[in-house]
This record gives sequence, structure tokens and C-alpha cells, in this order.
Amino acid sequence: MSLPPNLTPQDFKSDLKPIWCPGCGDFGVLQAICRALAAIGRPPHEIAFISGIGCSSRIPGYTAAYGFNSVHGRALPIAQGLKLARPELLVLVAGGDGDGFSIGGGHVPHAVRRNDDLTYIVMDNQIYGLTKGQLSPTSPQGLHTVTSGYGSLESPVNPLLYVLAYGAPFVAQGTPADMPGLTAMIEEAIRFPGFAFVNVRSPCVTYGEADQQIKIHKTVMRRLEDLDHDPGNRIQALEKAETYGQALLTGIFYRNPAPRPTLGAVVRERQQQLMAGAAPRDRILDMFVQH
Amino acid sequence: MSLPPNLTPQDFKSDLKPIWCPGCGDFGVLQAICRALAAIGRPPHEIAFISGIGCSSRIPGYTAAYGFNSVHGRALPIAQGLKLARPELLVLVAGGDGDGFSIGGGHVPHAVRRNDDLTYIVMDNQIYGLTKGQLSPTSPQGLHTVTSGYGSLESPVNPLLYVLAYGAPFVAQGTPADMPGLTAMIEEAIRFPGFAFVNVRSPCVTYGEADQQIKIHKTVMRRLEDLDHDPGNRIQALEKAETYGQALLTGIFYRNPAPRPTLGAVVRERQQQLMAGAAPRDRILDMFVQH
Amino acid sequence: MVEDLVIGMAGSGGDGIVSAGESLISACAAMGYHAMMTKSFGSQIRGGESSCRVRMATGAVRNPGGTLDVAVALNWEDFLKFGAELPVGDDTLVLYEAKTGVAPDALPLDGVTPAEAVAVPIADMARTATGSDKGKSSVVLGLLAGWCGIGRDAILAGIRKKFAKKDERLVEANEKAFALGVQYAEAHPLATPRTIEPAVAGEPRMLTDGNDICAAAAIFAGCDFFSGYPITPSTEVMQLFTREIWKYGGAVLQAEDEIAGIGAALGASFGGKKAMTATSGPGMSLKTEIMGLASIAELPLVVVDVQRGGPSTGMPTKPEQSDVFQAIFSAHGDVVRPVLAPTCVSDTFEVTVEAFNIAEQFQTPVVVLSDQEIAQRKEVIEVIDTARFQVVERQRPDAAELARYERFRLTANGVSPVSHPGMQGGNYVGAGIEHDEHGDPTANGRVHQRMNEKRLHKLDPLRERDDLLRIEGDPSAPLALVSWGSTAGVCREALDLATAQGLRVKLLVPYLLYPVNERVYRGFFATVQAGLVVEQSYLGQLYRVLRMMVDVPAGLESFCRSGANPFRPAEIVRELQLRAGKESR
Amino acid sequence: MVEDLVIGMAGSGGDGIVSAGESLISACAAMGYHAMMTKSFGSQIRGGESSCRVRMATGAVRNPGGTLDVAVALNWEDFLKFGAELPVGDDTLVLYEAKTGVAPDALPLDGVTPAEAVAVPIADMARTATGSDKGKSSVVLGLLAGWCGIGRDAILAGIRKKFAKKDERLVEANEKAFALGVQYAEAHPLATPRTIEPAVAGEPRMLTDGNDICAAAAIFAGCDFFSGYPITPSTEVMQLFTREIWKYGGAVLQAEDEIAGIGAALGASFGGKKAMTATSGPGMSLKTEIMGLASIAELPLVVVDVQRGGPSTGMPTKPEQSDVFQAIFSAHGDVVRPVLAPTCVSDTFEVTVEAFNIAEQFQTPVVVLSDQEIAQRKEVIEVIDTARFQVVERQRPDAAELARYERFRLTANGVSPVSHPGMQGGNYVGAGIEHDEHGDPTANGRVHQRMNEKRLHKLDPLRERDDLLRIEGDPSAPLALVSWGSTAGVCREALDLATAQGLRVKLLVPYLLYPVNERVYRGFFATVQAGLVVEQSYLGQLYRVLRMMVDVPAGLESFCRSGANPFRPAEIVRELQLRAGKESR
Ligand SMILES: Cc1ncc(C[n+]2csc(CCOP(=O)(O)OP(=O)(O)O)c2C)c(N)n1
Ligand SMILES: Cc1ncc(C[n+]2csc(CCOP(=O)(O)OP(=O)(O)O)c2C)c(N)n1
Ligand code: SF4
Ligand code: SF4
Ligand SMILES: [Mg+2]
Ligand SMILES: [Mg+2]
Repeated sequence: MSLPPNLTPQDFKSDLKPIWCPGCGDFGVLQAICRALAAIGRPPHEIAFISGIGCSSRIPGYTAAYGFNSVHGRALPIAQGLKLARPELLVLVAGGDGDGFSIGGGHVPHAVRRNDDLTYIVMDNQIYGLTKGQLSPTSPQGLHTVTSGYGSLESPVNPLLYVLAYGAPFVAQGTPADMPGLTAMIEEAIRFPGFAFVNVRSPCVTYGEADQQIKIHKTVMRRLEDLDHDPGNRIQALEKAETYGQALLTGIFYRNPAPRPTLGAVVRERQQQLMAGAAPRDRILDMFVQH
Repeated sequence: MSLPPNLTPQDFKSDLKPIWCPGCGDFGVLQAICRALAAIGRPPHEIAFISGIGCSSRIPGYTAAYGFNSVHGRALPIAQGLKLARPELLVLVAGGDGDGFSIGGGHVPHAVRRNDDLTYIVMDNQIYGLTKGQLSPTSPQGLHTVTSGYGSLESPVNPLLYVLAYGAPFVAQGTPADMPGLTAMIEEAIRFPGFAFVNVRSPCVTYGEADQQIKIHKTVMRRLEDLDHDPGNRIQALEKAETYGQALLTGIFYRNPAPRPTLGAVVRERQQQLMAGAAPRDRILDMFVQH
Repeated sequence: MVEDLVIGMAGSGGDGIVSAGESLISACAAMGYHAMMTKSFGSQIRGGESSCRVRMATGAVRNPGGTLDVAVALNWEDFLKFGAELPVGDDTLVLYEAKTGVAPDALPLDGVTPAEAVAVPIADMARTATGSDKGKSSVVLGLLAGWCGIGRDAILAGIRKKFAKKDERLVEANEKAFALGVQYAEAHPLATPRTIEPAVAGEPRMLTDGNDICAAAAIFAGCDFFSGYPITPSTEVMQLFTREIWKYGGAVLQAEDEIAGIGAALGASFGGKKAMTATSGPGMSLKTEIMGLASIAELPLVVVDVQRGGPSTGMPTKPEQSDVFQAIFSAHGDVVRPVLAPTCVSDTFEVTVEAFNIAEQFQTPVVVLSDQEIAQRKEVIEVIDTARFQVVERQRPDAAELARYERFRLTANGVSPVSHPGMQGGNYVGAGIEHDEHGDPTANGRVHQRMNEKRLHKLDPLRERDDLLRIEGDPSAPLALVSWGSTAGVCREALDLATAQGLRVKLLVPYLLYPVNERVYRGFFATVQAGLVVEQSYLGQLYRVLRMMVDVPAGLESFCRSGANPFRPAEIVRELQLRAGKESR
Repeated sequence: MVEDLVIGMAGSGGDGIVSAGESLISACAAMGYHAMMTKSFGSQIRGGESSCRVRMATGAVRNPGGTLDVAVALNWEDFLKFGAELPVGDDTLVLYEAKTGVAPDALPLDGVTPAEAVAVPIADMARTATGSDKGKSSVVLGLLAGWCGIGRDAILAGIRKKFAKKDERLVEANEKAFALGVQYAEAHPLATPRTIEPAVAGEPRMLTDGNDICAAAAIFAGCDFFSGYPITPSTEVMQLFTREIWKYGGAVLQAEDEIAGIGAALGASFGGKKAMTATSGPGMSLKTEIMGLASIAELPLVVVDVQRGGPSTGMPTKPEQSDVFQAIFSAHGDVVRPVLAPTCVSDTFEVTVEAFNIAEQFQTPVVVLSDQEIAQRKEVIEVIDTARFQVVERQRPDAAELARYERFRLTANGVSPVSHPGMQGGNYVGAGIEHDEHGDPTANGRVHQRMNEKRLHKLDPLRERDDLLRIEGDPSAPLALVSWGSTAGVCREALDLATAQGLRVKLLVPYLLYPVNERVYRGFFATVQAGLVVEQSYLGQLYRVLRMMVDVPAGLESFCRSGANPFRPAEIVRELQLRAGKESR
């Protein structure tokens, strides 16, 4: 199998022109992912990129990898089935805050506790972009939108805290306002053996709030590494995660220093134990034969 | 409206004979709920009891209140709609660990963050009872069941930690092995203004594990009040919640000392503001008329 | 002078072509014209190409029309992207941006030579007037005012209203741009005049779209609770509720998904309140289980499905009529669920009110099958007199009944008075589990049979509601059309055109798609030798449903195709003529 | 001596009546009888009443039979709870517990006087043998062995096998109890002997149920991945996978809900592996959206729906055939989804393998519509020779195709070679959004029309698969039966009985319910003057689907009713006779 000796970010881009609004944060996420993949060096055809529905979920179509732009909120179940069936693949999952924490929110804890080797990137713009500006589960309380003309009455979801509580071994947050930081954490997330979650505060320039734009991010963001945060300490991580919605902390909140084996690993173990001396498929009915 | 001056637990029981297995923990939960309701004293017809599907979800049928034994996993959405439409009702929600944290798991964070005045009681037997003994999301890793003959590969859901992370203002755990304690916390949960969650470790005598039975609970359970736990301290609560699966701590993990207003309260406020001077329903089309 | 004018305009996102259309249609409303406006965009969320069609007439407007009378192209690349949505024909007047440098006799319209083509320096005039090209849309409005004789004051009023929100300088600049457009038109009279008859300004008119009027109709019908999840092209239904319902002491919940959306609505209905949810195909698929629960729990519920291109995510911004099977049949077990379909913005009101009345009377979920075109097109319609509509409430148990209440009592008509929490003595436990009259769970086959009978036959009176199907044209005609939803509006015009051409045709438009009123169809089919069931779905779904229940004459064929391929009156007439030939032979 | 014996037994949970039935049917298997066993329980999870029917015969057994030949009541209260499931008739031998104190001429069977009634001191014998009443079931087996002449050694072997797991003393005690039963039978000869012909012990037999053989068939067909969520009566399919699939390098996922269940399976199929999910009605409702995604993404997937009583939660432990509409039509947009239905345990193997082959060949989701009876009844069947079955793989792109790969290329037959992640050059992005040949999103009406055409017409060859429908009986008969699923087994026996009575009847059993093979039905209908479409659903759903696609003769009526009201061969014969009268007139 002949591959370009070393791959560039460009090798991971498709020739489909993104339909995102000029300035959309998702351009940066796409760029960061392609850079991380180039650094990792697996060829595009060994990568599967699964998403749901939303502006953000269009992202697989803009990469050269295999992709599945599935249905709203179901990227994680599809990705888990794919990874179990083809453990050799590098499987990325991406989508929006609504896709992941509203309609898809029921799948997240189970993907986390099964702990297969997946990287889940949420492009969290705190709004519904594709459907033109309704409340998202991460929208701040009081926000005025087309579905909350008098202000939202609900306190928002905290993606970082939720996923930590679910027991995720790797949790990070980034923003396209810091491309090197974002690229680095995505690469590390992909390399991490187990379920890795990256919440990217990817601004929606069309429906997003003024204080959630790249320019502002640049000024307000604070790197965890500058706050001598210990990514190996889960309780510290939980406390830092509580700041979602007030502060914009970026970097790795938690990285389990002693991660448990992935689902794929224990499944392979079980298969190896049981495959020895199993009846071939065409003799499977023997189990029902009476003598 | 003439009511019996004071109500007894018996007044909250229906004449339908429970189909639960003899010795099922759910009998105790039913008893505790009826006692708590008697103490609170709202007449049965002002109470609505919503459940999903499962052995545990049969419980509304055994009470004299209005009930809705709906479909698997959807009790919380139905209860929220009912409570918003009829804020004057006392609305209870109940179901199993599978109903609440597997198929229904996506609804829990949103019910919590909306914070209407609901009491959600999960009968957590760490197994699928009604369908005869499959893995439940709270089943311990390694458990052997009819769907995990070689042992479960997944680490379990932690109901207490999840619901705390979602921001619930009231979180408790009880067991029918301690009826006074269970009754007291259910009564307090109902009286609490806002979303209150009670995880009841209600043993399944038919498919449940040997070490999850009433007799064992009696010996291993430890009351939080005896561990000088401060129910007003969220971080303490999170730490205590982490013990789910190892220890059996009972009592109130967290009670928000300064609970925010319920969804019902803020909705009523908004209605009062906007109802003044609104066009009557039969003039609603005026908004479309051009002059 | 013409009585009917179809104008189509396209440009790039920034050109404000859609807002020009909006000013135009509100001017139509003010002047007393009937009018209809449809928009179409590229897939980009912002920027990209955008277009609109405005059809205005002194008489009724029943569909967006076919070939354009006037085409406006601010640039050709974007205009051509809309292909069949902006069809130019031999009679079309084409106005286009002179900057495009294209010669009037060399327009990039393969095969078509329009009646007249005029290159207009639109951008230059805009720049002169406003100092930017922001004014293009106002120039275009000026041109249309000048060449088509559409009331200037009305258009100007619209322009003023729009820019007043922003700032006064903008207003003046755009007034200037408009004036330049008018002057240009006066200075360059058309070879093929396009002046429209003045409308008889009199009655005030309403201007709205299918989604807004659907939500308003629900509130009129007594709906107190809405819960749903955003999805194109239905979201505006929820959006109106979030603005209005509080004023009536009701509430709205933006749910975490469609299942919670319908679940919460069902909970409100269990609580005795009228409730609704709205969605599109993908959401309908997710609501399937709880729609079944509503049927067996016998609770009123209105579910609006604004159809879009399918299957799956399909084509969210395009109309299609392919959710008929889903609306009628998507439930496990034996379920019959009433399904209604409006045919235009105006009757979306009647249909929605009817849906609530049927839901309440029969304690059943009811589906309103709208579609993207009706839901999102703006129409100028006659004012609807709400006093003409009656509002039905579910039958509640009286004191006697409450004394020994059986929630699912087997009554003569199958409808059992329903209590709700708070009603003393009405206590019962609703369930998706099969149950006896009292509501207790059962697995008894005889009870199951009797309860299915109750739930299904209580709907029999609906099969007798002849008023929910409309027959138009010559009742004894040998040629027939059957059509529903937005396509019915096309067939109505086709009926008139064909009749005018001497064909003996009639048209049946069902507003109640299911259950099927077999008697009405049999009567209608009795004289039919040939014809078409016209619908925008590849499988011709309503045609199949009719075959299920009634013997459909062999000559009545399914005439159908996928969404985003709108039918035009002329082609239907052609098809009828072909068959008229056959049928007379 | 009889060739066919229907035994029905009931007692309370502790009596072990069901395990007696299991010992009996495994004895049948060992002796070479054909046999079928169905169980029925009260709603209690444990305890409560329980019963089973065992039908054994020297020839084929095609359904659980009608009236009991032998009824065993350990107590009357529990026995009577099963009503129509354990029907006693004039020819029935009734054996019952003497302790019940009921006189043989005063049995609590209103209206019926059985041929013979014997009060037996079952509990006393059990106590003598085992010191407890645990031995009752072994006593009953002894009585049946003695009175019906069923091979003692075979039954004893079964008893030994069962108790050996526990302890040796139990084995002896139950052998003793069995012996006492046999002695009692010998000491009290029957007035109406019930001895069954000895079976020709020869070929080994298979003993299994529909769910287990369905899972095994999937693994044989190359299924590598199963994902689903527990639901009665389908859960055993997943349970077998959790025991076996690892041995083949595959995996199984117990998902958090049905949506994740089908989602994960679809993910595995996207990965190029054969995948399956299984559920019952409520789960089917939840899987609707992703089934639509599978159709437009053109990915193979097998979805098993083990039907139960509906709507909604309905009656989870009872059979019904009311998910036809759901299986065929529950999708928004224009979708055609193949639906297959087995009629018994044995052909569940063929149907499941066929489902995988069709899914792979046409890149489509396929529904296997089983039902609670087939899925959970145990049958003794002939050994299936797997060598007779061929396994199909999806068409994959070759090197040439990969050089310039178009995932959705418009090929002559509509099937486009499909790649999967890992295949170099095959990179594409699957989507539920409408797409062009390359897979890029589109909102173009012409492309949409062409892609619908591709997806729907690629299935045309299925409409020609005459082997997926079976016609039995006199091909030119004027009387006809059409039936499917478990009910087909009843009609097969009815066909033989009616033919034996001189009626000219034929039977059509479709294994492929949809798409409809119109040619085969037309041919079959050609000679039909009267008959029945027999199915266990209130609405007679298959009958309606047939009407949609084919002209059904007026004389062929829908004969249907709700689930848990099983059809019996005799009543179908009666119905045929009525019509034979008409038809000859
Ligand atoms: C089942 C279903 N429900 C709703 C929709 C409509 N829809 C498409 S994307 C979306 C949410 C978009 O928000 P988010 O997930 O945050 O992505 P973003 O567009 O903001 O990147 C919704 C509600 C759908 N396509 N399918
Ligand atoms: C949509 C749907 N999926 C699956 C089922 C089958 N089912 C009924 S109860 C249940 C789970 C029972 O476990 P749990 O919720 O813990 O309640 P328990 O019986 O243990 O009290 C399942 C899977 C169903 N009824 N509906
Ligand atoms: S709408 Fe927002 S999220 Fe969507 S493409 Fe535009 S900027 Fe990005
Ligand atoms: S199966 Fe378990 S949970 Fe269900 S009733 Fe019996 S003991 Fe209780
Ligand atoms: Mg978003
Ligand atoms: Mg449980």
C-alpha cells in the first residue's frame, strides 16, 4: 500500500467547499483536526469520521477521510458500533452542542462508561446554528433567541462537568482563538487510548452571542497550564469544570494517569479466549441437535 | 370538597394487588411513599404519579392517586408537561434504573436543569427485572446475567453523581431495609421546592445479586447523618456520591440551602406579566391584518 | 393590462432580493391584491444565492404559478442556480443587471428566447442613490412599480417601514433609489407592457404564512401547551408559541428532543389541557412510539408534520408530500389515527382548528400534514372571521359518572368521558399497557379485542364527515383530478384552465386524508373514466392509501414525482387532454 | 392408537408444570416424534399461574392445535385462568388433582362434558416419592407415560438430565415419583384410551425455538455484530449472541436504548460487517428514524421484529400480527423496505438467512417479522442441512472502480458497489441528506428524483422472487386462503382438513410480505371466487397492503381479529365451507 511518506493537513481536506458562514469557528476546528491527523500520520482511508446533523456535523464532508454525516444526535452509537466491528480504524466523532447534549445527550454517558477508543469533539457554539438561532442546551440562562424572546428560563448544561461525572478518562476544552492549543489537545485526545472528549468553543458568527466570538475568546481565555492545574487530579478537574459558563478555561482538564483498558481491548481478549475450538459457522445448528 | 380530616397510608393504596414477586423491594417503596403522602396530607386526586415501564413502574397502579404508567424511559418528559400545564398538582415520578438511566437517561439532565417542582424516585435494583434479568446500567462491572454470560464489560452508571453533576438541588438515597429513613427522605423530597431525586436501592429478589438484598443492606448500609456529612455542601456530596457501587450510604446527600425558584414559579411570573392586556383568543389573528 | 403577474427575482445573499419581495407583497396586501410569495435559498446558512417568487393578482392566487411573467436577475450565476424554480419562457420579460455585460439577445437561457430582455444599470443607480449597492433592492422595486404599475405609495410605505427601524438616512437613500428605478422605467417604456389591473382596495387583508397561522389557530382553538424540538421547516410554529402562549396563561417547552417534545405535550393533555407539538419527517419518526401511546391511552393531541424532502434528513428546505404513509401507519399494533392536510395558508387555520376539535371529540392524536411550501410561503388572504368557527371540548364525566368512574367504559359510541388529575373521583391510571374498562392491565384476548374495537370504531363518525372533502367542477365529469396539500392549489387552477378549454373535469380535494370517507370517493368515482391522483411523492402515497380502502377506477392513475419538482397548472391540463382523447375514443 | 396428541397442563408457579412440558418435548425429540410446545404465564414475574401445551405427532406438527386431547389440572383456579388457551372439549381426557375435591361429573367447565375425567392423587404420590410436593411434575409425566404410551426411558432420561445438575437424591426421588405415576396409570386403565403410535426413531432431531434459531441463522449468514435493547418477546435473540458471537470474532452490544441499538448495528454495517438488531413493536417505533437512514445511506441491515400485542406496550407476552403497517411504512419520505416473515421455527432459519442475503445484495435494511408464538415456542424439527443455503456478500468496488470511485454511481440495476473504511480509494461520506452520485449533499430536485428512482427500483428483482411465496393445494381451486406468519401454520392444517372434506382449496403463504410480488398474486387470484386472508390483527393489515398493489377478488375477504385470540384449524374449515356453499351457488 503506497502512501505519501508524510502527510500534510491538506491531505486530509476534501475538495468540497464548506457552506459555513464566513468566519464560522468551525473552519478553525476543521483546520486543527487536519493538522492533528497529519501529525499522527494515519492515511485518510484508515480514518472514519462520524457526525450527527448541524452546521458542525457537516465537518466529515470537508475531510478526505471516510465519513458518516448521520442523523441528529446519533453519532456516538454509530461510532461505537463501527469501532467494535473495526477496531483497527481511527474513529473520530463530532457534532454540535445540541447534537451532543440535547437530542444526543442520552448516549454520552454510555459511550463514556463503555470506554472504547473514540475521540469526541463537540463544537459548542451555545446556539442552534443550522436551524437559525434557537436555544441550545448550553445557551446561558436569560439568553434571548427566536425560541426565547423573553429570555431562556433554564440553567445550561455543563458539558465538561457532565462528561467528567460520567467517568471520562480524558476531558479537554479548546477554542479556535488558540489554534496551536486546539490542535495540540485534539492530537493528544486522538492518541489517548480510551474515550477522549474535547469541547471546542467554536463561535457562531451569525447567531452566536457577541461575547462568544474569537476576538473576545482571545482576551478572556485562560490556559489551565498557566493555573498550575494538575490534569491527573479528578477532583481538581471537577472543580475547574464548574467554571463553565463563567470563565473560559482551555487545555486538558483531566487525563487519567492510569487509564483502564478500552472496550476494544477487553473484547479482543474475550474473542481470543473463545474463538479457540468454536464450531464453524456452518455447524452452529449443532447446538440444537438432540441425540 | 369534603375530605377525610386526616389521611392514612391506606388511603393512598389502590385495591389492585401488586404482581411483584413476594419479597420484592418495591413493596417497601410503595409503603414508604404512601406513608409520606399521608403525612403530607394532599388528597389522592390532587396527586399525579407518572412512571415508565418496568416492575418498578407498575407502582402508580397500586396507589389511589391519578397515575400514568406510560412508556419505557419517558416518565420525566410526560411529568414535566403535566406539571407545567397544572402547577397546582403534586407530581411524583418513578421508575427503574433501566427506565431512568438507560433508555430514559437523556431526559434526566434536562428535567434537572429546568428544575420544576417534581420528585423523582428511582427503584434501583441494578438489574432489568420485568424482562427477566438482563444487565442494567447500574449493574456492577463483571456481573454475569443472561446478556453477560461471561461478565459485563462496562463500568456502571452512578445515578447519584450524575444527578448531582446535573445540578439537582436535592439528592438522596434510601433502601427499604430502613423504612423510617426511606419514608422520611421521600417526604422531605416531596416537600422540597424544586427537582428532588431519591435513589432507592430496592432489591430484586428474583434476579438481583445476593449482596443486594434487604438482609445485607441492613448490615452494610451507613447513614450519612452518622458520618457528620453536611448536606448543604455540594463538593462533599459529590465525594460521597463517588462511593456508589462500593458503599451503601443512605440519607440526604445534598439539599441546596438556597434553592433557585422553580420553573413553575418563573413561568407564572412571566404569565402574569404578559396576560395583562393580551388580545382575547378569538382576536389572535389580528396580528396578521394589514391596514 | 394583466390581472395576474408572476415575478421572480434572484441575486446573491447580500442583495436583499428577498426583502424586496417582502416589501412587494406587503404592498400588495395594502393595495388589496391577492398575492403569494415563496423564497428559496442555497444551502449556505448565510450569503450564497437567494431568490423569491411573488405572484400577485386581482383575483384569487392558489399557487405560486408557473413560468415567470417578469424575471429579475441581479447576476446570472445565482439566477441560473434556481433552474426550474424560476422558469423563463417565451412570454417572459427579463430585467437584469447591465453590469453582467450580457447582450439582451445572448442571455444564458438555453433554448428560450424571452419576449423582451432589458439590461438595467441597477447597481449604478443604487450607488448613485445610496453610495453603496445596498440600495439595489429598492431600485428593483422602483422598476417594478414603474413598468408594472404597482402602487408606488404602498411600496414606499413598505420601504419606509423596513428602514425606519435602522436609521433615517437609510430611509431617504432607499426612497431615492426607488425613485431612480421608477424614473428609469418611465424613461424606457417596454415593448411588451406588463401593467397589472389596479386592485379594488377595500377590505383589509391578512398577510402571513402557514406556520404562523397554524400556531395562531391552535391558540384560538384553546391550545394551552406546546412542546417541541426545532426542525426545519416547522420551527416557526414553536417560535410563535414562545412569543404568544404566555399571554393566555399557557406555557411552551423547547424540549431536548422530539420524544420529550411529544411526551410533555401528552402529559399536558393527560392534565386536561389542549396540547400540540410540531415537527418534520425526522421528528415524526421519533414521535412514533408516543403517538401510539396517545392512541391507546385515548388522549387528545395534535401533531403537526410540516413535510420536507425525505427520506431521512433528505432535503430540509424543499417541499414534498411523502409523509402520508408515516402519518397514517407509523405505529405498531392496530391503530387508526386521523390525518388532516391543509392546501394553503388560509385553510391551515380551519384545518388546525378542526384537528383540535377532532382530537378532543374522539380523544385521539390527530396529525396535521402541512408541507414546506404552505408552511413557509407568505400569502395575502381575506381576513378570517373566527366567529365562524366552533371550538369543541373533550367530554368529561359528570357527578353521577364520577360516583363510580370507569375511565375506559364501553359506551355506545366508544368515547368514554375522561377525567384529569385534580378532578375528585376521577382518579385512574392511564397506560400504554392493554387495559380493561377500569384501566387495570390485562392480557386477556377477549378484552383486547373489545378495546381495539372501541378505539377504532369510535372514529367511525369521521368517515361520514363529507365536509372534510371538497368536490369542485362538473360533478358528472368523466375526467377527474384528486389532489391534496399544496399540490391541490395547482390542480384547482388546472381545473379552471381545463374547463375553460372545454374539458369536462372535476376535482376532489380531501382535507381528511384518513380515515378514508369511502362513500364520498365511491360517489366521486362513479362517473370517472380517466384522471389523475396528483401528489408530490415518488410513490404516490395517497393513491395507494385510497386503493387500500376503495376500488379506484382503472383509468384514474397516479401522477406523482419527488419533491422539489413542483407541478405546474399547464402540465396537468396537458395530461388531462391526453386522457380526454382516450376517454372520448 | 392416535397419531397426534395435544396435551395441556396448568398449575401454580411452583408446580413445575412448564419444566414437565420441557422434559416431555425433549423426550419427543429423542423418540423421533414431531412436537411443539407453547407456554403461557400469568402477569406475575414469579409465582402466579403457569401452563403449557405440548402437541406431539408421528407426522408434521404445524401449529399448537385446538381443543386438548389431554388436560392436566393441578388446581382448577389456575387451570381456568387460561380459558381459551387450554380449551377442553367433548373428546378431552381430563386428569386432575384429587385434592381439589371436585367430583369427575362436576368439573368447573361450563357447558362442556369431557369424554373422561380422572381425579388422581398427584400430590400424595409426589409426597410419598419425594417427601415434598416438588415431585408433582414427575408424577404427571409418569401418568402421561403410562396412559399415552410415551417412551418411559426417554422421559426418565430427561428427568435425570434436569435434576442431575442439582443433586443425586433429587434424581432418585423424581424417578420414584415418575414410577408411581406410571404404576397408577397401569393400575387404572382409561375408558377412552389415548395411546399414541410409536414414532419411527431414526434421524436425530433439533429442538429449539424461533428466537434461538433466528440468532443462529444470523451467525451462519455471516453476521458479525449484534446490538439491541432487551424487550419481550425478542430478548433471547440478543441473549444467544452474547453467548456465541465472540467465538466468531464478532461482538455484541447491549445498547442503552433501541435507537442506539440500531445505530451501532448500522455503524458496523458502514464498517463493512454484517449486522443485526432485534426488538418488538415499541422498539420498532423507536428505530424508525435510523431505518430510514439505512435506506438512504444504502447500507445492509437486518432488523428483527418479534411482534407482540399492541398498540404501545400492549400485551408483551401475547402474539399478534399487527406490525405489518409499521414494518412496511414507518418512515418519512419515499422508502421501500423489504419485509420477510417466517411461519414456524424451522423456516425462521431460511427467512433469516434470506434477510441477510437480500440486505447484502440490495444494500438495504430488511425487516424479519416474527411473532411471539414462533419466537418463544419450542419445536422438534428435522435437522437443517446448512449446506443447502448460500450466503451472499455485498458487491464491493474493484480496483478499476476505486480509481475513480463514486459511492452512489447510477448503475443499470441501481446497486452501486460499496466500499468501507479501511479500503483505500473508497473514501466517501455517507449521509441521510440527499446526495449526488459522489455522495455530496444536494437540494436539486432532478437529482432527488433520480436517486429515489435508484433506491426504489434496485429492489425490483425482489418482486420477481416467486420462491419467496408458496402456493399449496389445488392450483385451480375456487376457494382460497392467504395467510402468513404463525397463522399460516393453522391454515396449512385447515387446508388439509378442508381438502379431506372434499373442498377445492388452495393456500398462498408469502414469506416476502413486501415489496409485493404482484404477478404471483394475480396468478393465484385468477381462479379464486371466495376465500379468506387470515391474520391475527384487528385491521387485517396484510389484506390492506395487498389491496394497495393488486386487485383483490371481491370474494376474498379479510378474516382477522386481535392477538391472543389464536385461530384454530377447525374454524377456518367452517368458514371455508360457508363460502364453498356461496361460491357453488
Ligand atoms: C431528528 C431531528 N431533529 C431536529 C433536526 C433539526 N436540526 C438540525 S441541526 C439541529 C441543531 C443544530 O444545533 P447544534 O447541534 O448545536 O449544531 P450547530 O448547527 O450549532 O453546529 C436541529 C435541531 C433534525 N435534523 N433531526
Ligand atoms: C421501548 C421499550 N423498550 C424496551 C422495553 C422492554 N422493557 C420493559 S421494562 C424494561 C427494563 C426494566 O428494568 P428497570 O427499568 O430497571 O425496571 P425493573 O423492572 O428492574 O423495576 C425493558 C427493557 C419496553 N417495554 N419498551
Ligand atoms: S450559522 Fe453559525 S454555526 Fe452555522 S455556519 Fe454560520 S456561523 Fe457557523
Ligand atoms: S422481578 Fe425483581 S423487581 Fe420484578 S417484581 Fe420480581 S423481585 Fe421485584
Ligand atoms: Mg450549536
Ligand atoms: Mg431495575
